Amino acid sequence: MITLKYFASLKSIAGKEEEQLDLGNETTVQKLSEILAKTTPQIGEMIQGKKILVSVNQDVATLDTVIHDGDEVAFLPPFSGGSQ
Amino acid sequence: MITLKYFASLKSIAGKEEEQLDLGNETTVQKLSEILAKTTPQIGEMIQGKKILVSVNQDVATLDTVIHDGDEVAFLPPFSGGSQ
Amino acid sequence: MSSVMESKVRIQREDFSVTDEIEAMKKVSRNIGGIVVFLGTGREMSKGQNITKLSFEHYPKMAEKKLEELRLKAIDDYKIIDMSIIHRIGEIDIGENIVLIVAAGEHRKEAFSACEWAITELKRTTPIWKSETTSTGEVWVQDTP
Amino acid sequence: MSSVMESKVRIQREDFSVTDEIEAMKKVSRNIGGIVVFLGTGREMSKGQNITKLSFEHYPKMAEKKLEELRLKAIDDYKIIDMSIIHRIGEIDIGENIVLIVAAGEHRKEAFSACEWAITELKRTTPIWKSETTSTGEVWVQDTP
Repeated sequence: MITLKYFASLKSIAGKEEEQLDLGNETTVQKLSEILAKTTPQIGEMIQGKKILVSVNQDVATLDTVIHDGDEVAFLPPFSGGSQ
Repeated sequence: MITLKYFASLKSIAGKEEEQLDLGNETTVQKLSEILAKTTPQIGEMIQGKKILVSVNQDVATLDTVIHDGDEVAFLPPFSGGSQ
Repeated sequence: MSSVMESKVRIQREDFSVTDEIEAMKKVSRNIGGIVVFLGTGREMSKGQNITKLSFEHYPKMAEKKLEELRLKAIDDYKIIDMSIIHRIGEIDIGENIVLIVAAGEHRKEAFSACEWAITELKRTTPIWKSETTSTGEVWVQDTP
Repeated sequence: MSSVMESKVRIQREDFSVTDEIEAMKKVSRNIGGIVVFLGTGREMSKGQNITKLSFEHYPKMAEKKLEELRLKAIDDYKIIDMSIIHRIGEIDIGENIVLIVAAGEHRKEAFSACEWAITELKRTTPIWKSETTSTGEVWVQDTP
């Protein structure tokens, strides 16, 4: 099982804050985005179009990053911390 | 009468913080420095060598600045406000 | 002083005291000559619209980790004595404190450079998001300059 | 708030509160997005010598006038919302506050530039002098960088 987390604007797009998926022992961000493209097309497109960042276990990932069972994957829209 | 004011290191060089001089109705910073060169040579030299600033009524002056009766003239060594 | 004060990077709901954070920083060294502080506060206007409420959300653990990386890089790259960073989350009113960066150096030049770099880098690399509420509703801000 | 707080440039013997000065600045506008603060403090070391005491003297009236000129030029040249400047005089211990500059802008960039310019300009143009006491005695500092 891997845990997926959605933040900020992605929560309403995905319709959830968090979900658990069973993707076997090893997959990649690319493969995950293809799976998501079927259930939540907008999220899949944003990942592949690099509109949002993906992190694996709190580290920024690329499409090639390998995801292991037990990992936490998060979808991060452009940051807007700070003032102004 | 004009009032002369000495600050910081100049107080110990002049041996005073303030003095009053009668220089007639009009003089210049240049003429004042020549007078001081006789009584306090180090101060006179520092003015002419531009090692210190001279202000007249709280405005920075040049050697040509005219000093009137009642004016306040101050001798200002290099500033060192702020930290560090 | 509470144990919370001892951490040099924090993400928290409650407000902070700039004076307390500066005094905590002064305890690090007796050789601090210049402290530069950036304090970000909630503005009333954004793109011509009146804002009534701001709200911040973060990715716990990752945001704190990014701030700590940022702090260590600032100390190393700019040769400052130390830096502390606090970012608030949750609802924030106009005029309230949002983010604080304190950079302490032996001299002021490196403290200014480190502090300005840190706030720019925070906005670029730290998973924190702002929503603004105006008369037309609440929107997540995506395009900070 | 005392009437002393209302003046935006001050030279005073007593210490100041950074938080109070920032809160006073926030009252100026609801459109402040970034506040940059420079706080200068007393360092223990100077040119390899241990300092035990610092003392500052100023030329009354002229120093205040220079600070006000500086403040108005910073607001005008850098398009910031406002600036306040406080410099302490008299005896100051290591680690104590010496000088505070608060620059408030709609955005941070101009506030950083104005604040850094102001402290450099203060040192260059304001008739304030520092003496340092070390084991070898008290000397007036003449060569600030």
